[in-house]
Amino acid sequence: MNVKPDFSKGHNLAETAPAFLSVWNMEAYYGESYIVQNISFNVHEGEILALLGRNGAGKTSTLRSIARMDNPQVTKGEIWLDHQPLHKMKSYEAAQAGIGLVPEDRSIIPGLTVEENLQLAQIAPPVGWSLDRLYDLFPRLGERRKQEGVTLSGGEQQMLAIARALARDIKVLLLDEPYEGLAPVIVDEIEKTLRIIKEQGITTILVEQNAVRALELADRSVILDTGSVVFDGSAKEVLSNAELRAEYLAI
Amino acid sequence: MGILEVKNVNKRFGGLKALSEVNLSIAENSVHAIIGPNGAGKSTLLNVLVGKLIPDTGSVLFDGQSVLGRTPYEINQMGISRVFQTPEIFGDLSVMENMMIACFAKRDGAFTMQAIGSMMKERDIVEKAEQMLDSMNLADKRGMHSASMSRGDKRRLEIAMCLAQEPRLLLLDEPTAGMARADTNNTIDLLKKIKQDRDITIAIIEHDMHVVFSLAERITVLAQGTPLVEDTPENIKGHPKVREAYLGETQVAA
Amino acid sequence: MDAIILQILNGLDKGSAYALIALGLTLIFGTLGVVNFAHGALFMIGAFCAVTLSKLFNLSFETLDPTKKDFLGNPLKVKTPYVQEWFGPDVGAWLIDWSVPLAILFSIPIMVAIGFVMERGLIKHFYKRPHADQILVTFGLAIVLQEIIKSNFGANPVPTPAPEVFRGSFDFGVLLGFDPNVIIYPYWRMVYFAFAAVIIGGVFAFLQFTTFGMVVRAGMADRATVGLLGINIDKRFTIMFGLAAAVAGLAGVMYAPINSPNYHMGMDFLVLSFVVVVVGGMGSLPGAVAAGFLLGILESFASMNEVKSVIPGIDQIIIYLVAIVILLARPRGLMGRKGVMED
Amino acid sequence: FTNEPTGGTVTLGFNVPQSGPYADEGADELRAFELAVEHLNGEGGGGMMNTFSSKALKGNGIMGKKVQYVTGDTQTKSDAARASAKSMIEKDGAIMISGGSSSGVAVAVQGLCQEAGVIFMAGLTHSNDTTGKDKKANGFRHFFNAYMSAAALAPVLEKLYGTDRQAYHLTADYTWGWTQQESIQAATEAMGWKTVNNVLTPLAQTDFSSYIAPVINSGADVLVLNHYGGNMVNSLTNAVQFGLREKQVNGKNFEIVVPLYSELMAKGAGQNIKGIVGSQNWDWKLEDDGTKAFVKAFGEKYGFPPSQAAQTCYAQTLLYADAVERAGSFNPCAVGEALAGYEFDGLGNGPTLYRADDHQCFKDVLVVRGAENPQDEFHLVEIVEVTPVEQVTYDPEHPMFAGGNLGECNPGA
Amino acid sequence: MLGLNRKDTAILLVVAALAIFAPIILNLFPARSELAFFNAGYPDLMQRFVIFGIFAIGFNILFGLTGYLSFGHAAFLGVGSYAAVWMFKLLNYNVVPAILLSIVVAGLFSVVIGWISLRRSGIYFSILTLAFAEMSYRLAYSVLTPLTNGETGLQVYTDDPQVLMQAGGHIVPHLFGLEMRAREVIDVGPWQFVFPVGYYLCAILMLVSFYISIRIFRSPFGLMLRAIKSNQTRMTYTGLNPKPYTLAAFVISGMYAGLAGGLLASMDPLAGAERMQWTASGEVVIMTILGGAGTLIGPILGAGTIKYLENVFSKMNEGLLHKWFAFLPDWVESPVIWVVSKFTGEGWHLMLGGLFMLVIIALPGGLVEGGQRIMRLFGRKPKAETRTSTEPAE
Ligand SMILES: Nc1ncnc2c1ncn2[C@@H]1O[C@H](COP(=O)(O)OP(=O)(O)OP(=O)(O)O)[C@@H](O)[C@H]1O
Ligand SMILES: Nc1ncnc2c1ncn2[C@@H]1O[C@H](COP(=O)(O)OP(=O)(O)OP(=O)(O)O)[C@@H](O)[C@H]1O
Ligand SMILES: [Mg+2]
Ligand SMILES: [Mg+2]
Repeated sequence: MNVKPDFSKGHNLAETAPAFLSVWNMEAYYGESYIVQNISFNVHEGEILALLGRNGAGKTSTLRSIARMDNPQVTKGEIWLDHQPLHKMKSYEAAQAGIGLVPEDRSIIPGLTVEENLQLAQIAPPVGWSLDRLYDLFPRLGERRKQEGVTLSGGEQQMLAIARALARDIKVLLLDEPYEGLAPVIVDEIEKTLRIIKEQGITTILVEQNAVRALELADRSVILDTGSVVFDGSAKEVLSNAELRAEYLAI
Repeated sequence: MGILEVKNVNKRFGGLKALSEVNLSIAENSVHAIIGPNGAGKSTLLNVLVGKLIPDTGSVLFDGQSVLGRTPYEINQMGISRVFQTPEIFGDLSVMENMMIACFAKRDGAFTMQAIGSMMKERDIVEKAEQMLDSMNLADKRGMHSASMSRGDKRRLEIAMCLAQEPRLLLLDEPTAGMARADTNNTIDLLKKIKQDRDITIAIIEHDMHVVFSLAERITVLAQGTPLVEDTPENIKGHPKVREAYLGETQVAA
Repeated sequence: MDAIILQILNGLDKGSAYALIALGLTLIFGTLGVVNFAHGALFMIGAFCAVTLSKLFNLSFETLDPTKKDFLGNPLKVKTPYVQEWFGPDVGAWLIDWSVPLAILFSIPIMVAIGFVMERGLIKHFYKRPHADQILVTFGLAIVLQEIIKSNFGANPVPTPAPEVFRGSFDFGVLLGFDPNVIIYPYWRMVYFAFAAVIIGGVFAFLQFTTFGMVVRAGMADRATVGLLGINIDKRFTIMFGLAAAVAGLAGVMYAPINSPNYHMGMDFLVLSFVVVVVGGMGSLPGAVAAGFLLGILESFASMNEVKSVIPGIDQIIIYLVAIVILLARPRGLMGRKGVMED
Repeated sequence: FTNEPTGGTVTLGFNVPQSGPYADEGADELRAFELAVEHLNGEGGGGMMNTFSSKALKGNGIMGKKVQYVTGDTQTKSDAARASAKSMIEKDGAIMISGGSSSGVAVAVQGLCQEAGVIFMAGLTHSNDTTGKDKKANGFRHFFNAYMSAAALAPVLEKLYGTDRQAYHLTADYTWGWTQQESIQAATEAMGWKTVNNVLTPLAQTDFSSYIAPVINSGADVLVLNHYGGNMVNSLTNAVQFGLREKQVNGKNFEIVVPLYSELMAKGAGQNIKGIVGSQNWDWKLEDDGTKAFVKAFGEKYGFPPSQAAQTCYAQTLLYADAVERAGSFNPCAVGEALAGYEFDGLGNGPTLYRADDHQCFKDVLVVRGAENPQDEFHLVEIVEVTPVEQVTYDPEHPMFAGGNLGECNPGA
Repeated sequence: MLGLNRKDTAILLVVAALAIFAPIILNLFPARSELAFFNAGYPDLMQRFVIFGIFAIGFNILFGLTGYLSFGHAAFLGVGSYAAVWMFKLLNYNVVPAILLSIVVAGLFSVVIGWISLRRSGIYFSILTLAFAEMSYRLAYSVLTPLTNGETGLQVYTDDPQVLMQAGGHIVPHLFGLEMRAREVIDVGPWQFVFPVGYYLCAILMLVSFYISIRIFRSPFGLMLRAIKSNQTRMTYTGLNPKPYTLAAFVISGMYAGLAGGLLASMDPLAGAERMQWTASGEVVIMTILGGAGTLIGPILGAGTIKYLENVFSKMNEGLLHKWFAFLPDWVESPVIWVVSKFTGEGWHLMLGGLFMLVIIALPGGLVEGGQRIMRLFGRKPKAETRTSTEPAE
C-alpha cells in the first residue's frame, strides 16, 4: 500500500502541496449528519484517479465538497487546486478556478434546450471546447440541439452533462458515475473520450460503481468507506489485491 | 397471447419518431428485457404502458384489457407497477411511511377515506411494510428521512415499494443503475426469488448486461424506436447487428 | 362605435398599468420564483418618489403677509418655494410643474437601491424557503413599508398633477374621422401608454438579446448547477431584483398623476397584479404583458352600461371570472412555462 | 345597567378608523375626542362648552367623575369595528361609544351598542339608514344624511345651473352610495332635472376612466359623483382628466357635483376640486360663536383647523356628557331620554334638534364649493350657502327612511 | 387515550387546559392595575381566539398536510356566517341549527370551489381559490345585497319571520335557552375573571375540532395527504388517486371554516362581507404560517397572536403611553413615546408587519419552533413536533 501523503510540513499547503489537487483533513456535514470524516488525498496533474466505495460511502459528498457546493457543508480542512485555496471559495469561484463537476443526477437544467445548456457553461470565463467541437464528439447532441435538455433520454443527458463540463476550460474534471445508464457502446465511447481528455492534460477524478472498468482506466485509486479513506494507492494494486476488492468493492 | 400486448404503437415528439410501429408481446410469468442504445425509445415505451404518455396510434392490452385512456393510477390498480429511471419516492416522508403508503394502495385501492382511523391499528400494513424493508436490506433505515438517503438506497426503496404492491407486471427502468456491485447482485437474487415465490411478470430495461443476462428469459432489442430483434439471451449475445449497434466489442463477458 | 373605441383606449391604458406592474412582479415571482407580496409596496414607493420630489421642489420659506389672516386670525404666512427663490420664478415654476417626469430620473437610483437592499438583506435568505414563508415575510415587509409612508405622508391621497401641458385631453376621434369632441382622451394617459410600451420593450430587449434572462431562468430552475458552471448567480438575482423594483417604481411614478397616490395603493394593486401574472402564466414575460392588456380591455368593456344591464355586477368580478375561465382552459395560463410554481 | 361607572372615573370609547383609507379622518376624530375630554375635565380653555346653550357641564368631568377614554381601530370594517367596540365595552367598561367614519361601521356598531346596552354617539355616517331603517334607541347621529345633502343642494344647483339639466350619476355600489344617489336624484328631478343614467361603480375601483368615458357622449351636462373618500378623489380626478370641466354640452357648461364633501377629500383631489359644488355638515369658516370657540381651541392645540368629522365627534362627546348631567344618571335609558327631542345651540351650525322619533340631528346644512384661488391649504373650499334647517327637515316616515324601528332603549344587564 | 398516542394526548390535554382556564390565564393582571390593559380575558377576544383557532386548525389540514395553499378560505367562513344569521332570521336564535347549517353550507360551497380549483396545483390553484373568494366578497358587498345586506352586514331585524320564535323567547343567540352572552363574573381579590357561556361553547367545539384534526394528522388519510405534498407522481404511480384526497381535505377544512363562521355569527349575530375579502383569507394563511404550518398546535398559537395584537395593540393610544412612561424624565419620555407610538395605536400595523418579518426570519418553523427552542434551553429535548413522524406504535 502506498504511503499516506505527508502533510506534516504544516499549514502552508500552497507552497508545499505535493500534488495538483490536495484534499487535506476535510470534514463535511449534511445538517447534523457527519458524512465526510476527515479525508485527505492527493491527485497529480494529468492523472485519472478512481474514487471508489460502496453506496453511501461518501463519494458523491466528497466530489460535491471539492466543487464547493452548498451541501454538504465543509466544516474543516483545506482543499488546494494548483496553489489556489478552494476551501475559501464559493462554487462559482471554484468553477472559475478550474473545477468541472458532472453530477450523478446530471443536473440538466429544465426549461433550457440542449444548446442553451451548453451556452450557459460558456458565459463565465474560462471557456473551453467550442460547441462545434462538442457536437463532433457527441453527434447525438448536435441532432437534438433545439430539444429541451431534460427530455433527452437518460444516456443523452449523460452526454450533455459531460459535454457541458468540457465546454469550460477546466483543470480538474470530477465525474460522478459517468457510465451509469449508458449503452455499452457509448461507455466505450466515453472511455475513449476520457483518454482524449487525459491527453489534453486534464486531471480527472472518476467515481464509478463498475470498479473494474474504472480501475483499468485509472492511474491511481482512493477507496472510501463510511466517509473515510481506507485505501490510497495505484489502480493496479487494487486490481491485484483480492482482499481489498472483496471487502470494499464486492468484486 | 401474452399478458401484455403492444400493437403498432407510434409516438412522435415533434419531428422525432420516438416509437414507430412497436409490436411487443410479453408472456405471463416471464422476465422480459428491453435493451437498446440510448435514446432508442425504451423509457418512452414504458411511459406509454403506464399512461404517462398517450401513443399517437396503436393499442396496448394488459391481460386483454386496453390501458389506453386510463389514468396512471387506474393502470397501476390493474396490476402494473413501475420503477423509474431516476428514483421517485416520497422524499419528505420516512422510509417506513413510504412503504406503508404502497401497502395501503395495495390493500385499499385508489381512494379510501380513513380520515380518523388510527395508524396503530393497521397491524397488517405495518408488518408487511417491515417485511418488505427487511427483504431489501433497508430495515435499519426505516425511520430515515428518505430524501437524504444515498441514491442506491433510494432506488432499493422504490423497488421495494413496487413489490409491496404485488403487481402482476413489474416494469423496471434501469433498476440497478448506480448500485454497488454487491447490491446489484442482491437485487438480482431478490427478483429471482420473487419470481419463484409468486406469479409475476417482469419487464426490465437495463444497460448492465450482467443483470440482463442473469434474469431475462427473452430480450427485445429496440433501436431508433423500432424493435430490431426479439430472441433468447443466447441468440442476442451473438447477434451481429446487436453487437454492432449496442453491445460493442468489449462488453460480452460481464 | 365611439363608445367602443373609447373603451378600447381605456382598456389599453388600464392594461398598460397592469402590464407594467405585472412585468415587474413576474421578474421576481415568475422568474426568481419568489412570491413577493411587497411588490405593490414597491409600486407605491415609486408613486411616492414623485410625491417626494414634488414636495422637495415645493419646500418653502415663509414670510408674513399682514394684509391677510390665517385661520386663527394671525397674519398669514405666505410660502415661497426655495426653487423659485434660487432659480428664479420661471425656472422654479417649471421645475415644480415638471416634477413627475423629473421624478423618473430621481426614482431609478432609489428604486434600484431599494431592490438591492431588499434582495441582499432579506429575500436572499428566502429563495430556498417554502413559498408560504416568502409570503409571510414579504407581506410583513409590505406592511412595514406602507406604514412608514403613512406616518410620513398621511393616509389621505396626495394630489400629484402632471405637467400643465399634459393636463388637457387629445381629440382622438378627429384622427379617425369622427366629429370633434367625440373621442377625446387625456394626454397623460397616452403618455403612460407610450411609457409602458418603452419600458416593456426595454425589459424584453434586455432579457432577450442578452444572456441575462437565460442565466436567471437557469438559476431559478437549478441554482447549484449554474454555480457549478462558474456563474455568480447571486449577483444576477440581485440585479434582477433591482430591475424589477425599478420597473415597479417607474410604473408608480408615472401613475401618480392618474390617481393621487396614497399609502395603500400598493395593496389595491397587489392582488390584481398576482392575478395578471398567473393568468399570463408563470415565468412568461410576454404572458404577463398580454394578460395585463387582456384584463384591462375586458374590464373596460365590462363596465359599459350595455354590458352591465345584461349581467348586473359583471364589472365587479370580470377579472376573476376571466382568470378562472383561462386557468381552467389552459393549465398554465396564457403562456406559462411548465414546472414553474406548480407545486 | 351595563358598565355603571363605580370609581371616580368614567370611561368613554372612541372607535375610529386608524388603518385603511380613512385613517387621517380617524386621526382627526381622535384629536377632537381628546380635546373634548380635556375640556370636560376642566383642562384647556373649555372650547364649545363656553358657547353651548346648556350649562350643565361644569368642567369637573361628568357628574364629578373624571373622564377617561379608550381608543380602538375600526379598520373601516363592520366586523373589526364591532370587535373593537366590544373590547371597549367588555374589558374597559366603556359606557358610551363614539366615532367611525362610514355608514356600514356606524350601523354595525350602533346595533352592537343597542344589544350591549350602552349609548352610541355616531361619528361620521351619512347614509339614510343609520337613522332610517337601521335606527336604534341607543344610537344618536349628529351628522347630516344623504337626504339632507340632497335637500340642501337642490336649490343651490337650481340657482347655479338652472332647471334644464341632464344628470349622469356615478354611484358607489353599496348601501350608502345607493341612498345618496336615490336622494339626490329625487331632489334634482323635483326641480326639473332629468336623469340620463345611473351607473354603479365597484367599491374597489381605483381607476374610473371606463366609467367616465361614456359620460362624454351621453348627452348629459351634469355629472353627479356619489362617491366618498378615495373613490371620490379618483373619480373626480379622472373626470377632470377627461376634460369634463371645460366641456360644453347642449350650449351649457358641463358641471360636476359631489353631494358629500369633506376637507380631506378636497385636499386629496387637489386642483381638480376647483368650482365643484357639494354639501358639508359643518365648516370651520362658519361665523357662529360655537364654531369660533372650537376652531380656536383646536387650532391652538394642533396647529390647523378641525375637519367636520372632528367637529361632529367633539360635539357628540359634549352632548353625551351634557345629557348625563341633565339626566343625573349614566343609565343609557335616562341619557337617551335626555337626548331625545333635545334642542340646543352653540355647538356650531346654530340651533339644533335631536329628534325623538329617529335620533337624527336637525340643523343647518352647508353648501360649499372648491375655491378657485385658495389662500392656503385650509381654504380649499368656500361656503356658498347655509341652507336653513327647515329646508332639510323631513318626515320620520319618509319613504327613504321608513321600515326601521327605534325599539326600546336597552340599559344592558 | 381516545386513540391517541402519549405525545398527542399530552398536546390535547395541554390545549384543553389552556382553553378551560383561559379566562384565568388571560386575565393575569389585577383588574384595576395599569397592566390590566394587557389582559385578554374578556368574552369577545377569548371567543375570537378559539374561533379563529378553529379556522386555522382547519386550514392547516389542507395547507399543512397537502401543501395546497388556498387563498380563498375566508369565503367559507363568510358563507358560514351568512348561513347562521339566516337561520336566526328564519327560525329563531337557537345556535344549534345555525351552526349545523353553517357547516353544511360551507361544506357544499367548498365541494364546488374545491372541485374546480383542484384541477390545478401550485400557484394556479391559489389564484383560482382567490378568484372565487373575491367574487363572493364583491357580489356580497353589492349585487347580492338582498341576501347579504351588503356593506352593513346581515343582521336580524325585529320584523324577520323567526318562525320558531315563541312570545317572550330569547332575542339573543342561545343554546336551548342558555344565552351566549351570559357570563359569570368572579372576583378574587383585585382580580376579576369572566366566564362567558359563549366562550365555553366555542372552546368545546374547538377542542373537538382539534381532536379530530389530530386524528386526521395521524390517520392513513393524513399520511396520504402528506404523500401528495411530497410527490404526486409517485402517488399516482402507486395506484392512488390524489384528487379525492385533496378534495376531501379541502372540504374538511372548508367545513372547519364554516363552523368558525357559524360560531362568529352565534357569538355576535352580524355577518359582514369583509369576512370574505382576500385580506381575511390572507389572515388565516398568516396565522397558520406564523404559528407553524403542518404542526398541530401552531395554527392555534398563530391565531391567538394575531387576534391579540389586533385587539390589544391597536388600543394603545398616546394618552396611555404618556401615563405609562410618566416615570421617565421628560427628555427621555418624549423620544421613547415617539418611537413606541409608531408601533401602537394607529401604528399597530407596523408592529404586525415587523412581527411577521421577525418571526419568520428568526424562527423558520414559526412560533412552534420558538417554543421548541425555549424548551431546549430548559434542557428537555422535545422531539420535533409532529412535522414528520407518524411512526406507528411499537
Ligand atoms: N442531502 C442529504 N442529507 C443528509 N444526508 C445525506 C444527503 N445526501 C447524502 N446523504 C448521506 O450521506 C452519505 C453519503 O452519501 P453519498 O451520496 O456521498 O454516497 P455515495 O458514495 O455517492 O453513494 P452512491 O454510490 O449511492 O451514490 C449517505 O449515507 C447518505 O445517506
Ligand atoms: N418529451 C419529449 N420531448 C421530445 N423528445 C423526447 C421526449 N421524451 C423523449 N424524447 C426523445 O425520444 C427519444 C427516446 O427517449 P427514451 O427516453 O425513450 O430513450 P431510452 O431508450 O430510454 O434511452 P436511455 O437508455 O438513454 O434512457 C430520445 O431521443 C429522447 O430525446
Ligand atoms: Mg453517489
Ligand atoms: Mg431511458
